[in-house]
Amino acid sequence: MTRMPEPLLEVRGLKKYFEIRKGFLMRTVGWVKAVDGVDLAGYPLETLGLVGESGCGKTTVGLCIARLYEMTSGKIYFQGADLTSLAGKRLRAMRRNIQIVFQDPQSSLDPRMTIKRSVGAPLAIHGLAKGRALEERVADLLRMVGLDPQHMNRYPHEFSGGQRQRIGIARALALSPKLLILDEPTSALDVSVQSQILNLLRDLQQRLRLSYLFISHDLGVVRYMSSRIAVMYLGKIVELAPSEDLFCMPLHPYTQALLSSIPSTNPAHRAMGVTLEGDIPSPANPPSGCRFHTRCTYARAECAKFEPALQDAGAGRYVACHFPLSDSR
Amino acid sequence: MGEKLLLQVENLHTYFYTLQGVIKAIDGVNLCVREGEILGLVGESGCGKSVTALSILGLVPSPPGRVEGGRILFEGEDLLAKTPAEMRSIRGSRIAMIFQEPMSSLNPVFRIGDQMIEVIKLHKKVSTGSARIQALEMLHEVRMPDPEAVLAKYPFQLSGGMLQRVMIAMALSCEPSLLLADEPTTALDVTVQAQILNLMKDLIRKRNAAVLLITHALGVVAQTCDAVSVMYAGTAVESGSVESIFRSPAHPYTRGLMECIPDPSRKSGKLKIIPGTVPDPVNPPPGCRFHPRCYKATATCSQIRPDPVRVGPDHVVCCHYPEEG
Amino acid sequence: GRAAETTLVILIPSDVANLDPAFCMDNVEWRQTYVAYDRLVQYDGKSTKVKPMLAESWDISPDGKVYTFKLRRDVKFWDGTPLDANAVKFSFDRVQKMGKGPSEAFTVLSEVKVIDAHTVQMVLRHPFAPFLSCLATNGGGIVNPKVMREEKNGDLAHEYLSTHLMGSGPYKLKEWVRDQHIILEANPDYWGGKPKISTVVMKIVPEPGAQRMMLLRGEAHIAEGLLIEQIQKLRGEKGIVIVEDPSQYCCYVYINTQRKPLDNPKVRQALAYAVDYQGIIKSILQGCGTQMRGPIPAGMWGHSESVFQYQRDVAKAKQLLAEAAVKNLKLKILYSDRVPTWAQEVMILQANFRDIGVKLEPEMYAYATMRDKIDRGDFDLCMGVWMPDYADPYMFMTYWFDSRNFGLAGNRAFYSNPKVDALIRQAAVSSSQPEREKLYLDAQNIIVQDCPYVFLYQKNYLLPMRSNVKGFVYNPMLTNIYNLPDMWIE
Amino acid sequence: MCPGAAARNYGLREMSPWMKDFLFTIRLVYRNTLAMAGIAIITCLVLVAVFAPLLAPYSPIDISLDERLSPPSASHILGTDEMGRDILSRVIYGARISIRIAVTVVTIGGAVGSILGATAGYLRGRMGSIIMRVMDMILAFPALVLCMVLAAALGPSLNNALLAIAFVQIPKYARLVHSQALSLREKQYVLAARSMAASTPWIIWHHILPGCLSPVLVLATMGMGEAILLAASLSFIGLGAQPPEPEWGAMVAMGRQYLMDHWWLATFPGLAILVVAVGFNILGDALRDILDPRLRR
Amino acid sequence: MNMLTFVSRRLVAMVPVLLGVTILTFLLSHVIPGDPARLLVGQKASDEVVKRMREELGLNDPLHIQYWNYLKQLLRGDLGMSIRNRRPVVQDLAERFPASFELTFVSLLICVIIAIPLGILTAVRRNHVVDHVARVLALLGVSTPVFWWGLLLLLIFYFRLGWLPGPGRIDLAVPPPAGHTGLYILDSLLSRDWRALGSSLRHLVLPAFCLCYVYLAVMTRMVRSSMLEVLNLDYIRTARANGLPERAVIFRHALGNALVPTVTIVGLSFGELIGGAILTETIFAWPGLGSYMVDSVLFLDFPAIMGCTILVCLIYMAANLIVDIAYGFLDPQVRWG
Ligand SMILES: Nc1ncnc2c1ncn2[C@@H]1O[C@H](COP(=O)(O)OP(=O)(O)OP(=O)(O)O)[C@@H](O)[C@H]1O
Ligand SMILES: Nc1ncnc2c1ncn2[C@@H]1O[C@H](COP(=O)(O)OP(=O)(O)OP(=O)(O)O)[C@@H](O)[C@H]1O
Ligand SMILES: [Mg+2]
Ligand SMILES: [Mg+2]
Repeated sequence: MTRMPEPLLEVRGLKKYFEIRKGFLMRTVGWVKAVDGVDLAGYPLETLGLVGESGCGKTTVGLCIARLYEMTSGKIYFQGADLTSLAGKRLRAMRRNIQIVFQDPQSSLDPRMTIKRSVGAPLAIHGLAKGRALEERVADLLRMVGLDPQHMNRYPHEFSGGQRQRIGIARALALSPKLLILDEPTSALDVSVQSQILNLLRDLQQRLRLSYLFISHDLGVVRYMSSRIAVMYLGKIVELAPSEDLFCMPLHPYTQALLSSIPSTNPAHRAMGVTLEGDIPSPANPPSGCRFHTRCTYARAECAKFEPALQDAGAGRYVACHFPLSDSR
Repeated sequence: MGEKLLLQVENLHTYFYTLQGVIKAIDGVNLCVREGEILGLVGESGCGKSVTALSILGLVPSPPGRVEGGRILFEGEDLLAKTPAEMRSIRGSRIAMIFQEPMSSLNPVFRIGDQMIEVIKLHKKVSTGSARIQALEMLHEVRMPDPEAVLAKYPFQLSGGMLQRVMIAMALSCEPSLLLADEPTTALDVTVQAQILNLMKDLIRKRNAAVLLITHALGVVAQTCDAVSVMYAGTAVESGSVESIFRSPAHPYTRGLMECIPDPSRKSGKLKIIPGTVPDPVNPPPGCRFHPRCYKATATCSQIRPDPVRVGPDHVVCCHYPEEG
Repeated sequence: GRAAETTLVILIPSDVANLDPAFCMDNVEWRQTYVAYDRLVQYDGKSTKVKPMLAESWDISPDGKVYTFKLRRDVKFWDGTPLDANAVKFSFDRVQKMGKGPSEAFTVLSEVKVIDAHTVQMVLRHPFAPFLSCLATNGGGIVNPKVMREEKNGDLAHEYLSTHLMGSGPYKLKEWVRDQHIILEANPDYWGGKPKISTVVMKIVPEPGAQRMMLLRGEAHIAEGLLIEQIQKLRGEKGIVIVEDPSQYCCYVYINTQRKPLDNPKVRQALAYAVDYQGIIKSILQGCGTQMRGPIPAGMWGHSESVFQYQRDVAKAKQLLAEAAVKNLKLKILYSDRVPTWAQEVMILQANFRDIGVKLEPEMYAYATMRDKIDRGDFDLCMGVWMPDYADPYMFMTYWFDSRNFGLAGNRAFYSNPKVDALIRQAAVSSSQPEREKLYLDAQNIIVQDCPYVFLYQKNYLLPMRSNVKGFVYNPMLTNIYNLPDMWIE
Repeated sequence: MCPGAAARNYGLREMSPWMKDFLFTIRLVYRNTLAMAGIAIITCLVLVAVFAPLLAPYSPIDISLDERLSPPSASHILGTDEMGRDILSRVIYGARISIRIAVTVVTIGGAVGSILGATAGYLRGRMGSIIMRVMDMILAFPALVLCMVLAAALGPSLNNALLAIAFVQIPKYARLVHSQALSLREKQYVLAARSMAASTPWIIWHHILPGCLSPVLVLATMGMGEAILLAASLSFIGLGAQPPEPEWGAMVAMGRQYLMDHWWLATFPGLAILVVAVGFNILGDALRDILDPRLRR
Repeated sequence: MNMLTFVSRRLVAMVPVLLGVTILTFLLSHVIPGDPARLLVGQKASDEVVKRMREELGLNDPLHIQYWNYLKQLLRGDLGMSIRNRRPVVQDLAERFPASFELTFVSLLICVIIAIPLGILTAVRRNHVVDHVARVLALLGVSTPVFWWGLLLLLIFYFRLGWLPGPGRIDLAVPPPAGHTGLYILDSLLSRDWRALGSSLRHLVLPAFCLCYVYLAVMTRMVRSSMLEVLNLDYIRTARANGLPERAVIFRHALGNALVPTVTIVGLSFGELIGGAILTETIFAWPGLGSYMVDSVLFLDFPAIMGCTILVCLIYMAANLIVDIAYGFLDPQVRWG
């Protein structure tokens, strides 16, 4: 993999806490630390995968990057420009570069809008096209994602899940973004449809020279799509590595557990690897030290005390663990 | 694995009469579950897996649904011929069910203990005290941390994994001979899913209960089940042992499903897909339901519904042109 | 048994607000106060003449300005305080100091002098013929001066008297539960003898239908809130009698004489010619009323059969309108639901006026709002009713036509005719009845031609009661007031 | 390229989707007996109102004092009122006013309430809670008094009474839409619109309000009957339609005085109100079923 | 969040609403044309007298001063003097409120007692004959003017049959029970005055039924639809799958949850009814708040209008607060969450 010197997207120290309000006059009594210090860099034309269990903060990262959440702290640079400080008109203009495709094709399209209006909305909002021009542009977009433009006057419920997800992608492409955030774009779909969408996404990436931030909890899909993968646990990145390396040799115990929890589709390989005990702690009250130590099979006393930083482990790999796994263990 | 048939579903038809038309949610399903066996029921979303389970329990929401035909033989008795009272005595005690969403499947206004004890008392005819002891035992068995405390809690105070364990404990507390598990782990994370599946497998083996495990995750089936039935658009298209189905899927649909799973080794190429979309259940295509999407469909396929063909020991497929091993 | 039968139950449609005789101006309030306080003089039976009450006798000075009364010596207030000249002075001074509605009747009174314990002298500013009659009104009730113990912030005990009675009359207030009932009990030590009816219950029942049922079932003796139609239906019911007497309850229409084109007498006459008087009386009053002839109603002295009376004459009305060169006239008529028959009368007027090409638009307002509009002259036409407080044509002539009384005070047509002003002002100060009668007749003749009001009708007083209630006498000055001490139940 | 959809919509394929959806709803309505009954009643009402001059045997306002309070007979099928007017004719003409009441009140109340509720629900925060507190205030206010005071302040006329009633209706719609908007704002398509830099009014107008339409529609149909009744109760205290306009509520109010001896005065206009209220109510009930996504799929 | 902080939070949140209500009423009651001073002194009074009266009532001050004065009074718990009958408004309200409260409470009680079983029945037998009949009957209630039923009930049960007493709160011959609440039923129970209890109960029957009929439809429909909603939920399916008898499913598992929205409706109706039962009060000569309020408006009795409105708003809010607390008991998520 060739690394470009200049990252397209750079996230530094991103934190997003949600207030927990309680009691008299709704005073804030605590914070859900949904994202608690995330550093990431995405390079042009690559797909950066973001995996982790439900509730670990993946969506929050995505929405913060798209500036749909006000973040608590941290900086986001897009093409070297600081996104965090933008507001008003300049933010509006910047929004065109980063678009997002949501998990659930059903709820990401307004059931009361025709496809034409849904897909044309970004163009209309930005005043880019009107009337016939808009219609033609929408037709182009639909064709691009493999839908028949003749159907543009239909409503979402007249399409299947996979088709709806294509519509969502077409809408995200309407403003010709450079970066597409894909928030679990296939987890609501069946395997057979999932592969159609994945094919389409790879195809579009090449044709339109897009960069992806691909969020998913399905490791198989992420492995297929991404060049590099970041693994999140409870609001933090615990491991970041080129995708094949990660799968061949996970450095973080959590990554290892995650990989071995994927049920293999080969009935012959029934042996389960490391299974974890217990449930995921709440992000409102994360464990001290290494957040994973409560479930880690290798945890030692230090793990509960000190929080490991994300450290360079060589070969483009980073890991946040006091005792990274290695062959020597 | 015992050879005795525990549950046999023959040519089941369940329709929903909606404003838009008749939805033939189940239109000819055959299943059999042997004693002590875990049967996986797989298929795309909406193909009728849940409705099959509900039909077995006689809980198809009515209106608009109705079981229109077929037989459901459980330990030799036809469940469809039973009175509501008889069905009630079977439900929970001889056939139990675990539902998909643990959070919404438990009554939010009652404590976990109340709900478990109510069921145990009902079926085992014991006092509240001993029902409570049994509930505690069950929770212990599903490896619930601090079962005493859990009994006094409300559903919203527990995490998804814990609730799913409660559901399992509740379902197994009356020692049913058949457990219907409807996507018991889809709401859970992979790591927790693995825990739950392992646990379930252990418990069931211990109690020698048979399970109908409904899921659309092929990986779960491969890891947990003894036998598999594949459904497509309201019909059972293929069934057989896990090994034979995963090794040599005979139905083009099954085969398509297997091939769709992203293959890490062929990263650069395109993924295999099944063209087209699932048919509309109101106006399903005539003949083989899969024919509009099948690469080897012929005129026969669009006219005649294929009958089950045996392609191997325990391996039956409904296709005019089954794949060769 | 007997005890129960000495309770009289009167159904009334709404609660009363205030019981202070120096304050309250409404007949329904006088219903309670009138029997609680004694007056110097009282009306004599059905007639509007006065006879002695507290005053055994009186003298009037020749110039008609000084009245000297000799008081009875045996009268005591309920608490035992003797009723003497001081009490009389106190009561009249109080009314005047309060300066509320009832004081209007005594503006002419300049001073009350205590001559001795049982002689009191009243000095008028100018001769005022109806003065004795004024003394028989509710405002002339003698209040126990001890009430001043209850005075708060110099209110002359108004707050206390608003909810209490403190007099020497035949009935005392026993209980007043708001919106439920008012109970009066007989004063056993009354100087005029203990009344036969020991308890009077005024029960508040707003719904006429319910009142009727209670009356028919014998649970009540008198029902005040029934509509004419319902009363007519009761005729002939067993155990029910209907008291029917001519009254001086007048119903008329104010014409705003300041507005164009109503400032033209011809237009006003045209309106008066358009009205179907007999139709209104026949249908709305069910015949229980008579058309007014001039402003002074029949039954009041000063009424004259020679005064011109308008009758429906569409041709004449049209002709008058043509003469006034008025076309497509559109008028608004103000009314409220205070008087239940107004709505119907308005509709008849509307139909009548349509016949002469005048479009009438009804405007119904809450009573309070309506009165405000009347006061400001913000109307074209307006429905109205009037009842005299004391038996003198002054109650009509001065109030209705004196240009000093514009607005709600009485001259609601904003009518101003110097000739009429002169006549009625002269009549007011003259103490010779024949002279006054003459002056009033002249004034009436002018007024009828000027036509500032449409005089509709005088309604009969209708009161359904159980036939075992005896002794009730209706006095036209005392509508809604019962001569309780003279009544009994068989 | 859309076989599923194609298969589902055989006959309707070439039609515009709006038309299809509409026809589908119509078909559902057609199949629903209750809805049909409601529609039949309301259609009758509308027809009666439109053709009132043709249908009414007499003028609704001409009085005839000789025929006061005559019971139902061949010449006056429903009898006459206290002014000798034909009750049938008045009931027929009354339909015009009642329709006006129902439509105005529901339109004004519904529109203002929906917009306020949608804004409050979408914005939440301080603005949202201020709006909802104001709505609470209006709701906490005794409705009849509010109407009376408003009508008295504006002057008594049918239009002012309507404004007052509409005003009182606002919080109901606002509350309904507010709760709906709270859930709609969490929908991903709203987030998507924000990611496309859509402004707040754009989102409210294009996503939130249309999303609240069907519950509002149900409430509105139910509200029509209620509006007629509320106008009637305003008539009881003398605000609302001015005589001799034949408004049902006013007729009932007047007839109340005659109820014991002349039952027909209040009964027939009362029945008319009943029928219309029932019509709108069952239509509302049926619409709720028809618009229910569970049944609609 | 515990109950206490919850309640106090709600109480604090009421303050701005109440303040708004006072401003609104104050403004509204002052834009009505009409001069209370004139009404007060009687129609034959001269301008002089009226002017004095206006001054006395403070009607000549600028509006904001009048409001400020009012507010100051209000904080002292003084609602001013009624213009109409020169009594403290507080006293007037204190006399009417118990009557209204008693009537409203009893009629809502009857309503709930009928509506819940009826709602369950119609939900369980959805689209059967029972369902339709119940719906039409209930609809009759909402669509028919109250006075119709009122007079009819009186005519039958009082006039013709004589089973129940006529209008009023208690028989004239029966002294009202001793006690401080003004609620006759409660007072007579407390003082063991059985005669008063019997009489006041008998007087309550007709008006309470008349009033309750209006709300019956709304409440039945509410119970029905929330019942239908709940019966579709997953945990009901679970209960059935566990083989629980239908009775337990409906009454134990479904009803509790279905009652939550019903409680809301009851709370709202209470607030609405307490000042809104004008016609019923008129027909049954019930000395309640509704007719007092209408009279006040018609008489432009500002202090009384304001007093009523504030009282009714307070009751409305209190009813809502109680509803919220009831929510806590019905829904553990609120209690513990
Ligand atoms: N608006 C919000 N308010 C409060 N807490 C929130 C909010 N959004 C998310 N959270 C919390 O933040 C944490 C991270 O949520 P997020 O949606 O980012 O997780 P995720 O990794 O995308 O999960 P999933 O796989 O389920 O989509 C969760 O614990 C969630 O409860
Ligand atoms: N209550 C109902 N009313 C109408 N149609 C229904 C109802 N329940 C199920 N169906 C229809 O029956 C068909 C089968 O549904 P079912 O729930 O069995 O699918 P499933 O295989 O369990 O899918 P999933 O994997 O999404 O749970 C679907 O087309 C669905 O639309
Ligand atoms: Mg997410
Ligand atoms: Mg399912």
